[in-house]
Formats: sequence, structure tokens, C-alpha cells
Amino acid sequence: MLTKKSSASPVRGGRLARVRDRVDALLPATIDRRTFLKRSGLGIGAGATFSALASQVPFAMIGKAEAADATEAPKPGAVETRRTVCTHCSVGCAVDAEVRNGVWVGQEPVFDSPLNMGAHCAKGASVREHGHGEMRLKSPMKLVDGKYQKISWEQALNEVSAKLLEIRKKSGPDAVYWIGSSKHSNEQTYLMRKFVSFWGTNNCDHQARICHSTTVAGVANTWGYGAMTNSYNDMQNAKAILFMGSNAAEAHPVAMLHILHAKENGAKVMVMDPRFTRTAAKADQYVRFRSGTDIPVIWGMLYHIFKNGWEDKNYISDRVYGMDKVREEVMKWTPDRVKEVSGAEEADLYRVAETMAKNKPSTIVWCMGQTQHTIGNAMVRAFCCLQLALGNIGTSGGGANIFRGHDNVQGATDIGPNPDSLPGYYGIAAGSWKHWATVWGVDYDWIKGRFSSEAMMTKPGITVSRWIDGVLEKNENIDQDVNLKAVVYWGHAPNSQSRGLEMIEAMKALETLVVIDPYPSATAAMAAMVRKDGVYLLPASTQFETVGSVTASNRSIQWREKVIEPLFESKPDHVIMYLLAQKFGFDKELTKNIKVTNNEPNIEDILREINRGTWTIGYTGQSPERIKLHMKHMSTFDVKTLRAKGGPCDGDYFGLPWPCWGTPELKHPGTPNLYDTSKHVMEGGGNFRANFGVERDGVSLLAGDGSASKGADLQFGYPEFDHVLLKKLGWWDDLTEDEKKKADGKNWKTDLSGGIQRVVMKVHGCYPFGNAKARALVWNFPDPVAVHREPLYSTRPEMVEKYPTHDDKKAFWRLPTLFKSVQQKNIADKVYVTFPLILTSGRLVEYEGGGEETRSNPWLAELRQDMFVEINPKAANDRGIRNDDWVWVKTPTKAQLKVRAMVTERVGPDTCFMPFHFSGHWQGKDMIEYYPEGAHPLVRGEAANTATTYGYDSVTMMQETKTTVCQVVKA
Amino acid sequence: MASNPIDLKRRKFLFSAGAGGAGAVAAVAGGRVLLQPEAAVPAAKIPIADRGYQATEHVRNYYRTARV
Amino acid sequence: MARMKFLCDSERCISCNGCVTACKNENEVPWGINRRRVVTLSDGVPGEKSISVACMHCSDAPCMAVCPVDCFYHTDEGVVLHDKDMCIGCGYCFYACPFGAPQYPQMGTFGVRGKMDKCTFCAGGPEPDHSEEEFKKYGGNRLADGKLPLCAEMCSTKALLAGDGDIVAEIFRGRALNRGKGADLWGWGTAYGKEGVKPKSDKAKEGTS
Amino acid sequence: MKRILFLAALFASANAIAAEAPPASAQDQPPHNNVKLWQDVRSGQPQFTTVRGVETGVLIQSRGETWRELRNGPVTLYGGILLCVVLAAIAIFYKLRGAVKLKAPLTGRKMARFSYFERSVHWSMAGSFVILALSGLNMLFGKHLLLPLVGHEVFSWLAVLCKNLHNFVGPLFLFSIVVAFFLFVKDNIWRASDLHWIRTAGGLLSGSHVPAWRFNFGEKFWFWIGLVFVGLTISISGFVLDFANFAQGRSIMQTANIIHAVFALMFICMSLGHIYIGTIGMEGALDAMRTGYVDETWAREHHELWFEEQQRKTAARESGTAPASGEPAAQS
Repeated sequence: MLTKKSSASPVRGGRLARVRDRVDALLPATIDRRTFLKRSGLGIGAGATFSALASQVPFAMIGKAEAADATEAPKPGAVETRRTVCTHCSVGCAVDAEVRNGVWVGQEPVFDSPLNMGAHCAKGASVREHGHGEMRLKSPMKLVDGKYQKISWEQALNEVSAKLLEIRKKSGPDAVYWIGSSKHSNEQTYLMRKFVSFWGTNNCDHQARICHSTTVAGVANTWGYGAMTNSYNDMQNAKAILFMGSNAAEAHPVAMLHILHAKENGAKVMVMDPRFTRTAAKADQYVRFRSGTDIPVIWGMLYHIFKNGWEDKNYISDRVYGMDKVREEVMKWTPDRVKEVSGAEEADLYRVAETMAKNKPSTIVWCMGQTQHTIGNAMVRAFCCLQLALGNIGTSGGGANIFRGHDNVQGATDIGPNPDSLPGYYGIAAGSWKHWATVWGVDYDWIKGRFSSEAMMTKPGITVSRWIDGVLEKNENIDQDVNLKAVVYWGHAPNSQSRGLEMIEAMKALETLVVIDPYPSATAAMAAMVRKDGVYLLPASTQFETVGSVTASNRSIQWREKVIEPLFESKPDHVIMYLLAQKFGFDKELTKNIKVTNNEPNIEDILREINRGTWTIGYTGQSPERIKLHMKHMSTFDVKTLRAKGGPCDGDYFGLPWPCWGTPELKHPGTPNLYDTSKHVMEGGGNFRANFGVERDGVSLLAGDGSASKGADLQFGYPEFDHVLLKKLGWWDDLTEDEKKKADGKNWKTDLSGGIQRVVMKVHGCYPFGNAKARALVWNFPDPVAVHREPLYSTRPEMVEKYPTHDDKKAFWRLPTLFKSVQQKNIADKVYVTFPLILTSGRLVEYEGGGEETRSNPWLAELRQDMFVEINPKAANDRGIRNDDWVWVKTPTKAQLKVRAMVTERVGPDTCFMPFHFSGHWQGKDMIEYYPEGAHPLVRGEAANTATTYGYDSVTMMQETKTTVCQVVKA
Repeated sequence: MASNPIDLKRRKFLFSAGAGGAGAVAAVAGGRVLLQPEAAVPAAKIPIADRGYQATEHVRNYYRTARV
Repeated sequence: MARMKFLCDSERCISCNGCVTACKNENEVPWGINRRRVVTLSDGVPGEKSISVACMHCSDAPCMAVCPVDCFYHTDEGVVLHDKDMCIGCGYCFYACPFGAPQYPQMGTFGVRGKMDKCTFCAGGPEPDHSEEEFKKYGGNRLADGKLPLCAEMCSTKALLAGDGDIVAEIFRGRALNRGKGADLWGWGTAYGKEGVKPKSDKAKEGTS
Repeated sequence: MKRILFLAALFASANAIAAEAPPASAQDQPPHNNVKLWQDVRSGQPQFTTVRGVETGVLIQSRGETWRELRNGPVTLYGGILLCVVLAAIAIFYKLRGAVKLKAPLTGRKMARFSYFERSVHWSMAGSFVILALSGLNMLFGKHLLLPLVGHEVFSWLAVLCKNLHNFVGPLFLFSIVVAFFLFVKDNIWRASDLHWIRTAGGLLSGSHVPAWRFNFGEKFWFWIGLVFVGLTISISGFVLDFANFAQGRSIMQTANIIHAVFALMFICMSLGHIYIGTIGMEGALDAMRTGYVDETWAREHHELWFEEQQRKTAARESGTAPASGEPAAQS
């Protein structure tokens, strides 16, 4: 009778027998889930519970369940279906959860979802297990004498807030570091940024930093927005698809549904990667190259494109700025030079380039293989240049399809806790603060008062990749008054950040560490390994235990219904935020426009506040009502175009992919493909953004004539709109009187009435952010044209000499950041001799991120029970290593990981690969004793990042994890 | 139970060998006993019980997605 | 009557193991029992292909043929089911099955190889549909719900197909034509050619059985 | 044709389409054909899988089909026929020849033939053998013979009992074989008189007595070929099946099972002869193993050399001298 699954018993609960339905149906409606479970647990096999009930209920009532279901209205105990979205990657797979008496008893595919059509990978097919979560943190805990002890929420909140307030008082608000999450809903992640702002710091960040920060910065600086331009679905329209640094088959398996469909319809699939991945297995062409040499490879392709005149000359002249400078750099990359640096053959690159050029629209996909490098921002821009040269951006089937990682990393990037921006990429200049202060309904000066100074308010905070240096770095070297004294891990895995050995030291040095997570165990165990006290664990609920919206990689926003009530003693993140805000004394300000019931800020109110303020990226049209309507009528959307045909959402694109301009009333359909001039702006069309001025060095940055979006009144390049331009154009009077009042003195980003956007788009068919050229030359970056620079840890000293890295930076995101000094020291120390193998990392399909959640799921954990390192047979034979042997992976950090050897041709002889999802072993030792009781993942293993080395991107502080060095020896 | 043709279809295997199974197996007394009345319910009232494959809306929907 | 079949399209299978966990989700099979598994051939080298495999519900089922207690039976749709009450755990079906479908709890312990467990095509077992015993012994019964095996329904790339053999074949035929030039089909034909091309009569028989 | 049906089930529909597909262009692109794939599939070699267990990486293990054909075919059919033939032969023989009667009258004087320990070992061997044989026969023939009579429920109950008895009694049988070997080996060593016994077929047909030591050649054959060779073969192959916890693959188990079945059937047939001659086939033979004592007449008629030796020993004992160091030595 126990309706909750137990890992001990093989077939208990789950999809319950119909007989059980009836028994459940008879339970009093007032009974709560826990009591029910407890009670029903006593009577295994129906006996106890049933006989107790049978006396009250005539037997006749207990008829055939199906008959009852069919003829009677659902009553308590009947199966209810709730629609939610998988929390494991950015594809946004819809899930129908079947719930009975508050227990998640069944999971059904949603064939109607245009994004996944019912399809799931191993993770998606097992999300129901998270609704049971035996290995979760069940109550607040506190580290006492090196052991975690259960405490009450009241005590936890009191002690946590007291400690943090004490630190704030003593050292200022910047002494606390807040690590938010890409697994929060849009509303939670937005509230988190607001929360941190009211705490008075910019020291906050989340997974996007170590995921796609270089993409976001690189892409946004090239053409406007830092997001996937098209969609998974739109890839069905591609004729050629190039993956580089992406392993979609394992990281975004359901994306392959669309990709393989394209392939079957004739699209050529190409994979360029140091590793022969599962995606490569599905490719027509595969090119192996040395990790970290992406730029030579891309330039090597562009070389052939320019040489053969395959570039789109009109497109470049009308819509691209600075391609001539790129061309200069590219033509230096002759095939032999490319081969020398990257190992890629001329013929292979020629073939890929030709395929891309002659099968248009062609699209590219990249992921962390591109981004996690010291020159990640440049690699990303090199790819942009390739697509711009081919004229692929802004076309259906083309674009830069940048697959995001976590389910809501796009949303968290857009409106979440970023150290350098308020929600919506507004930045942190005074004007941005004023805009949001207005939206939040609080006084700008009050917020300013919360910060230690106005200077700190406009200074980007420390990044999550470097918080450890914020703790450990000498105080005089850091660009804030004090070192970090406390860190709040709010939905982030420590093992996904590099330099694990130093992280342990940082954890030791902290005054307080607070972990808020459904599965805080990796952080908890690491902390308990080096500390005796000062650690608090607060159980957060998963996204299945609350409501909220989530932004998929293609910018579509979906709504999650609450599947079950929070399990155990956990609370949803926004509730915890509110409770902490109460203790900190800014709960009133935090929820000025938001209704609060039982300490829970209303999610829909939060979304409406987001709608009211996020004009920059068009998060304004997606009201809760519209999103919910989409979720309800998924079947009306076309799989290939994502557009609804008929029905209540007629004309909308699924999930109203941002930018969905104007107010919800404007009924903008969302933008399926960015910068697409073939469509009217009110049909989702667009063009490149005018964000970098109108001219540079006498050259116009505005788009050429005839390259405006379809039906625009201005068929030429134009700057972004503000009240002045509107008046000049004589469009001001198209505004209503009310709008005029609000819009005066404002621009398209700050006009809270939405009038400017409405008039510009609906009346005149123009794009609010102007119409400019994309920048192939990003003059504000260290390398305006992408140039190759060797990683700090390279196995090729002669290459380092030719392609040295950047100079060290003194104050960069508040921290000194080393480049050249590390690289040169490595050469001097001959690190390449001791560590002759390239170490790279990536995903497994069964696990996600830090992996605590998925490794706690028995259905997934059974499939991957050991951490391993992939090593080529040649490298293995040279070292006397056989498949499945235990080996030590050693790196220059002096860390050594004991893992299984997987001898495979997937990697070349110079490369080793490790998945990054494991934790729970520390250099050969099982950490189980350090975990909170009953909250250790089923599978534990060495964390790859325990051994990763120093290295950060020169723009975004992205960590380098894809190219470092190691040695492997038999254990 | 055996009087119900739908039951028989799938269970004839079980009962073909004589020795009645239904009563004997009632390990979970509640469950089994409860099921007795079902035999009296006319087949029309049992929408899906004891039936195998049917090309339902759900199944057709699945086939549709497999064609993509 | 429709004949139920599984078909794994190796051109689509990306070995994501979605089918494996979907099976566990639907049927709550315990750790150590895998009714379905994905096997990758030529792993890590060009030509790599993956295939998801479980009980194929054979027409002339070897398990059924060798079972000393005759606990297997075909449903009207050709699904091979077995009665765990009768199963004696002898392991013969495991020896006979070419696909490695039969699983045993605690397999390997002396003399107590438990009752055999295998894929039921999500059709439960001989117990009354949706009864508690049925669920405990065999897992879900989706067929009776007018649904198909969850592994196929949830397959990430729709590589694993399940359902009416005729429709499944027609879906696959559509894909094969789309892929064009018979490039991939050529291999299929060759493989079967090597086994001796199956006469049409057998095909027909199978379709109706 | 039937044989490939089950394989065809896997990719049945693909097959039909394959016939329609134009193969020509594909052959121009070797990487696009799947020959290698199908070769790998058919090879039975383990490939990559994340599912743990024995042979989970093997996609198709074709030998199961051979096993099935052997077991369900010749083993069941000819094994069954053989059993019937042997039973019939014994019956006919008994009808024609009748029991081997003692020619001389009983003396009433008993002499010890088997010690208590020897009898215990024999009977534990015999008992476990009978259990194993019956339960084994039930595994092979039960579904054809018994199942239709008693129905699934009873048969299944019986089969579970049989299987568990078989699994647990098996090791006991091996144990008793090993003990019996050491117990009886010295009396089963080849002696010159055995040749005579073979030449006259033990006198079974002629009815004349062939002198023998403690065990005649028939018994020695049973000891060496039956108990030692066949018994150990069955035991070892049985252990392979019984102890499945050494990650032995299916192919080993399939082979073991066929060996086990074939030898078990042989053993059963041989044992029928042994049982026949030890019971109704020969007057007084059962007494030897039942009571441990035989009448002097019986001993003289069937094991004359042994009888004489025992007489000498008794005489020697009575006259106070130690017995000869051992029969084999005396013989040589």
C-alpha cells in the first residue's frame, strides 16, 4: 500500500494498481500526504488500511475503478495529470506527471509538445524518481563538531541570518558571496538578483559563468543578443549542420530528434571535436583536432571559403562590419599552418567548408567545448564570423545554435543573478539601477544605501569561477575592501568549478558556508572534510514542487505546474528567499508588487513584474496567462516552425521565444529566429542590433539599404529608438496621451508604458533596437579579431612560443588574473614533460551538472557506477594500462584522481577525457563519512575538477576546463 | 469469472489447466476479494480492462511523432 | 489482429539510455534487473551504431520452446508473457534467448536464481489487468490502458519503435525512403541476405500470428 | 526457416523494405553500408553497454538456438526413445530370462559383503541419484508427460520442488560419489579374471557362473564408466549450471546443459541395468546392499574368487595368522 517508492523494495508503489486507487479515494480528503504515507505504510498489502475503511464503506461502492473513473467526477485520490518540464537540460522536454494523493505515481510522455514530442533521454525518462528522492536532504542541518545535525527551520534561519548580518556589519555586504542557480525558475532567479541587490552587493553569479558566459558576451557583442539564434526545431530546416565542441547526443539527446530528422531529409551532419562522440557517430563527416585550437580550425575553414569566393558578399557588405579585418587574419591561416597547430587535415577542412558553403542554410552548434577556454570569447566570435561570412545568421535553418546546459540557464542568464548586470542585461550603471528601482517600486537611494558605496554598486562582482580567490587572495590584491567571509551556495555544484584543491582551502577559510539545495551533499561533504562547524544546509524543493516559468535554449518560455507538495521539510527557493529577507529586514521592499501568502511570494506576480521591467530582451509579452495557454494547447503548434496554426494561440510561436516585444496586450508572437529580415517584426522578424553607436572610424555601423526587416517603414539601417528619434520621425503622435507621459525622456528599453515599442513595431514595422551591422570586429575585446592563443597548460611548448596567451590582468572582476606568468612558468618547469596528455572533460547522458541529483537517482545511477578516464589504446599500452584498470590521473595541481581506465578510440593518443559529473571521492578516498546522514548519492567518484588547473577567459572569467594537461599511471 | 469472455481471452492460459487460480492466489486478500464483483459488470462498462492493444488516440499520437 | 513488434532503428539510436530508465520508471524494476539495454557497436570509431534491445516477443519464441514448465504464452497480439507463479527459475529461457532478455534477481547465488523477469511489452502478466499482483510481479500494463511500451514512447530520437508491426514497418519504410539511395538499407538487406533472405511467406505468417 | 524467425522479429519490417531498396549507389559508399554492423551483431562478441551483468554487451547470442535445437530435438527425442528402449529391453529380458536364481540351496551361513559405512554411502548415492534422476527427467519430459495430466498449478508446484531438490541434492550426490570412489576403488581395479567375464558376458546369457573377485567386471564397468566418468561429468556440468555466480557465459552453460542432459540420460539407462540386476534381476543381490550380508551360496556362485579368498582369510584368522597383505598383492 505504500505509494511512495522505496529503493529497498523492488516493486512497491509506482503506477498503482487500480484497486489501490479506490482505497486511496476513500481516504478522507483532509488527510495530508505524509500522514497518508505513514499510515498506508503500516498496512503493506492493503490489509490494515483497507479493513479499517471497509467497515465504513459498503462493498458495492468499491466497484471497478475504470467504471468509476469514467462516470464520476475526479475525487480526491483520482489520478491528476500535471504538466511540467524536465529539469535536466535546456531542450525543455514537457512531462506529464500523474499524481494521486500527492504522490507522483506515473510519468507520461507529452506527444503534443512541439519541442520534444514525448521524447526523453535517460534523465528525462526518470524525473519521476525525483518526486520521491530518498537521498535528498530532508531537513535543515548544521555542522557541529564535524558532523551534520538536524535543526529546525526556525533555528536555521535565525542562525544563518544572524551570521550573515554579523559579517555584513563587520565587513560590509561585499563580504558575502551568493551563488545562484540556473535550475531556479525564471521567477526565482529574478527574485534572487533582486534579493542580492537589496542585500547590497554585486557578488552573485550562477552556472552560466562556467557554461556559456563567453558565448553570451561574444555573441551579444557581435550581433546583439547572447542567445541561441534559432531553435532545435528550426534545425530541421538546415541543409548542413556543424557541431564543434558540442556533443548533443549525450548533452542534449532530444535535440537529436530534430537533427536526425534533418539528416534524413538530406542535411549533412559534421562533427569537429577532439573526441569521437556519440554525436560524431551520427555524422557524415568527422574531423579530429587538438583541444584548444578551435580558432585555427575555423579560420582554416574560412580560408577555403574566402579563397573560393563562397562567402555571401552582399550579406557581408550590407549586414557585417569589419569582415575585411577578419579576412586579413584568416588568410594567414594557410592549410599547412592549420595542420601544424590543430592537426586537422586540409582536405577535411576543405570538405567541411565546402559542405557548409554549398548546402545553405547551414547551421553551427557549439557548447562548452568552445566556451570553456581562456580564449573562449574569441573562439565563439570566430564561429560567428564563419556564419556571418556565409550569410547564415537570420535565416531559418541557419543561425548559431548554441545549446545551453541547464534547464533554465538561459532564463538565469537573462534575468538572474549576474555580477555585472541587473535582469535583462541592463548592466549596473546608475541608470540601470534607476530603471529597476522604478519597476521594483523602491527608492534608488535606498538601494544605494544598502551597498557599501556607489562605486561598489556599479562595479561588477566576483564571478563564481573565482570565489575561491575572493577568499584566498591577499586582501591588497583584490578590488574590494574585504575578502569574502561567507558563501551561500544556492543550487550550484562545487565540483563543476575548477581547482578543487584550492576550493577546499577556501571552504576552510570561510567563516560561514550556507548551502541551499535539494541535494547539497557534494558541498556539504567537502566542507565537512575540512571544517568542524560554520556550515548550514537548507533543504530546497525541486522545480517539481513549485510553479514557475522556465526558458529553454531556444528562448521559449514554458510553465511548470506544481506536481507535488515540497518533499520532507524542504521549501521552494523563493520561500526561502522571502524568509531570509524577513530576517534581513527587506522583505517589504522585496515583495512590494508581489502578493505573499504563507511566506510564499506569488510566482505569477513576480513574472508580471519581470514583464513590466525587461524591455531590453522582450520578456515583456510573456504574461503567465499567455504561457499557460501555450502549455495547454501545445498540439496546435507546428513542429518545424513552432508556430500555432489556429486555436487560441493562433500565430504565436511556442513559448513566446524572447524577444516577445511590448505588453502582453500587443500580442507579439515571439521571435523564433533572431535577426530574420524575411519576416515582419510583428511576425517574429528582426535584424541585427544597433548597440555600438552609428559609426566608427568614419564607417557606418548601420545596416545597408534594403536589409531591414520585411515591411519596415525604414528600409535602411537605423539607430535604436528613443523619444527624440520618435519625435524627429514624426511618430510621437502615434502614442496615446498616457503613453506620451510615460515615454517622454525614455527610450525603448526604459519606457515602462511600452508605447515606444508598440508604435515602432506595430505602426511602423521597425525594430525597437535599431537596425545595424553585426560586428566581425569587436573592438572592445582584448582580441578584436579572434586570434589563436595557446592554453596556459599546453603540451606543445613550440606552439606556446608562437601563440602566447594574454598578459596578466591586475583587477579583473575584482581579482588579479594570471595569463602569461602561468604559461611561462609552465614552460620553464617543463610541465609538458611530466604531464604529456591533454585533459578534457564533458558530459555523460545519464548525469547532469555536478551530478548529485542524478547520481542519487537509482534508475540513472545503476547505469554509471564508476568514474572513469577515457584513454587511447596507444597511450594506455605505453603505460601498461588495460581497460577497467584503476589508474591515477595526475595534474600539475598535485591532485591525483583514482578512476577506472576506459581504453577507447574515442580519444586520440594525445588526449584524455573525463566526465565532470562525479563527486564523493577525494583523491582516492570515499567521502561517505562526511555526508549528512542518508543524503549521500548512490554513486560516488572522483570529481574531475578536483584536478583541473588555473585558467580563465580574458573577457568573462570563464574557467578553462577543456584543455589542460595530465598524466595517467596505473594504480 | 470464467463467464466473462473478456477475462477468458487473456486468462485462458491460466485456467486451461484446470485448478482454479483466482481464489487460490488471493495473497492480497483485499485486492482479490474486491475484484470479484467485476465479473458482474457488463463488458460495456469496462472501458479498457483486460484488453490488449487498441489504436487509441494516445497510440495514434505516438505513431504521429515517430513519423517526424 | 495487430501483431506487436519492437524495431530499433540503428540510424537513429544515440544510446541515450532513455528507454532503459523509462522501463524502470514504468515497471519499477529493482537495481540489477535491466529488462532493456542499449548496446553500442564499434564504440568510438567511425561506423559506431547503437541498438536498444529487450525481449523481442518472438513469433517462435525460444524461451517458450525450452521452458520446462511451459509458463510462457503469447497474447493475441503476439506479446510473449510468462507466469511468475509457475516460473521455477531454471535459467533455460536465458540460455535459449539470443537477446539476453531474461533477467533473474539475485542471479549467481547458489541455487536461488529467482523468478525470471523480462520485458512484458508493458502488457503486465496473467493476473487481472491493473491488479496489484500484476503490478508487483510484472510492472505496468500500458497496453490495457490503450498505450504502448514506455521505452518506445519516450525514445529520445524515436529510434525505438513499438506497436502494430504493420504500422511500425510503414514508419520505418518512410524513413528509409527519406534517407534516400538506400544507403543505409543496403546494409540491412545484406545482413539478412547473409542469413538467407527470409521468404515472403514467413513474413506474412509473422504478421498474422 | 523457423530458425530465423526469432531473429527476424528484431528487424522484421526492416527486412521487407530492404528488398525494395536500390542497392547500387550504396555500394559506392562503403561507409554507409551496415555490413560491419551486422557482422558485429552476429559475432556474439561483447560490445559497449552501460548495463552491467554477464554478457550484457552481447547483442545476439546465436548459440542458444543450437542449444534449443539439441535439447528440444535429439536430446529429448532420442533420450526419450533410449529410455523407453532400455526399459523395454529389460522387461523383455526379464520375461525371457527371468531372474538369475541360485543353483545351490542356501547354506544359511552369512558372510559380510558391505560394511555399514559402505552401505550408507551407496544408499545416499542411490537416493540422491533417484531424486536427481526423477527431478531431472521431470525437467526434460515433465511438460510433455506430466503437465497435461496434472495441470499447470500442480505441475508448477512439483517443478519448483524438483528444481530445488535437484539444485541442492546435486552437490550431495557428488560428495557421495567421491567418498564411494575412495571406498570401492581398490576392489574395482582390473584383474585377469575380468577378461574371462567379458568373454562370456558375465554368463548372463549362458547362465553359467563366471568366477569373479569382490566385484565382477559388470560392477567394475559401472564403477569406472558409470560412477566415475559419467557421474563426475554430470556433476561438473551440473555445477556449472548450479553455481551461476562465476560469471560464466551462456555458451558455457549451454554446452554444460547438453553434456549434463546427455550423460544423465546415459547414466539413467545404465542405472536401470544396475537396478535391475541388483533387485529383481538376481536373487539375493539386494540383500547384500540391504543387510550387508550374503549367503555363502550366493557368494560362491557370483563371486567365487572373492568367496574363496574370504574363506581363506577366515581360516587364517581362525588359525591365528594375519591375513595376506591385500588381495591385489596376492593376485599379482
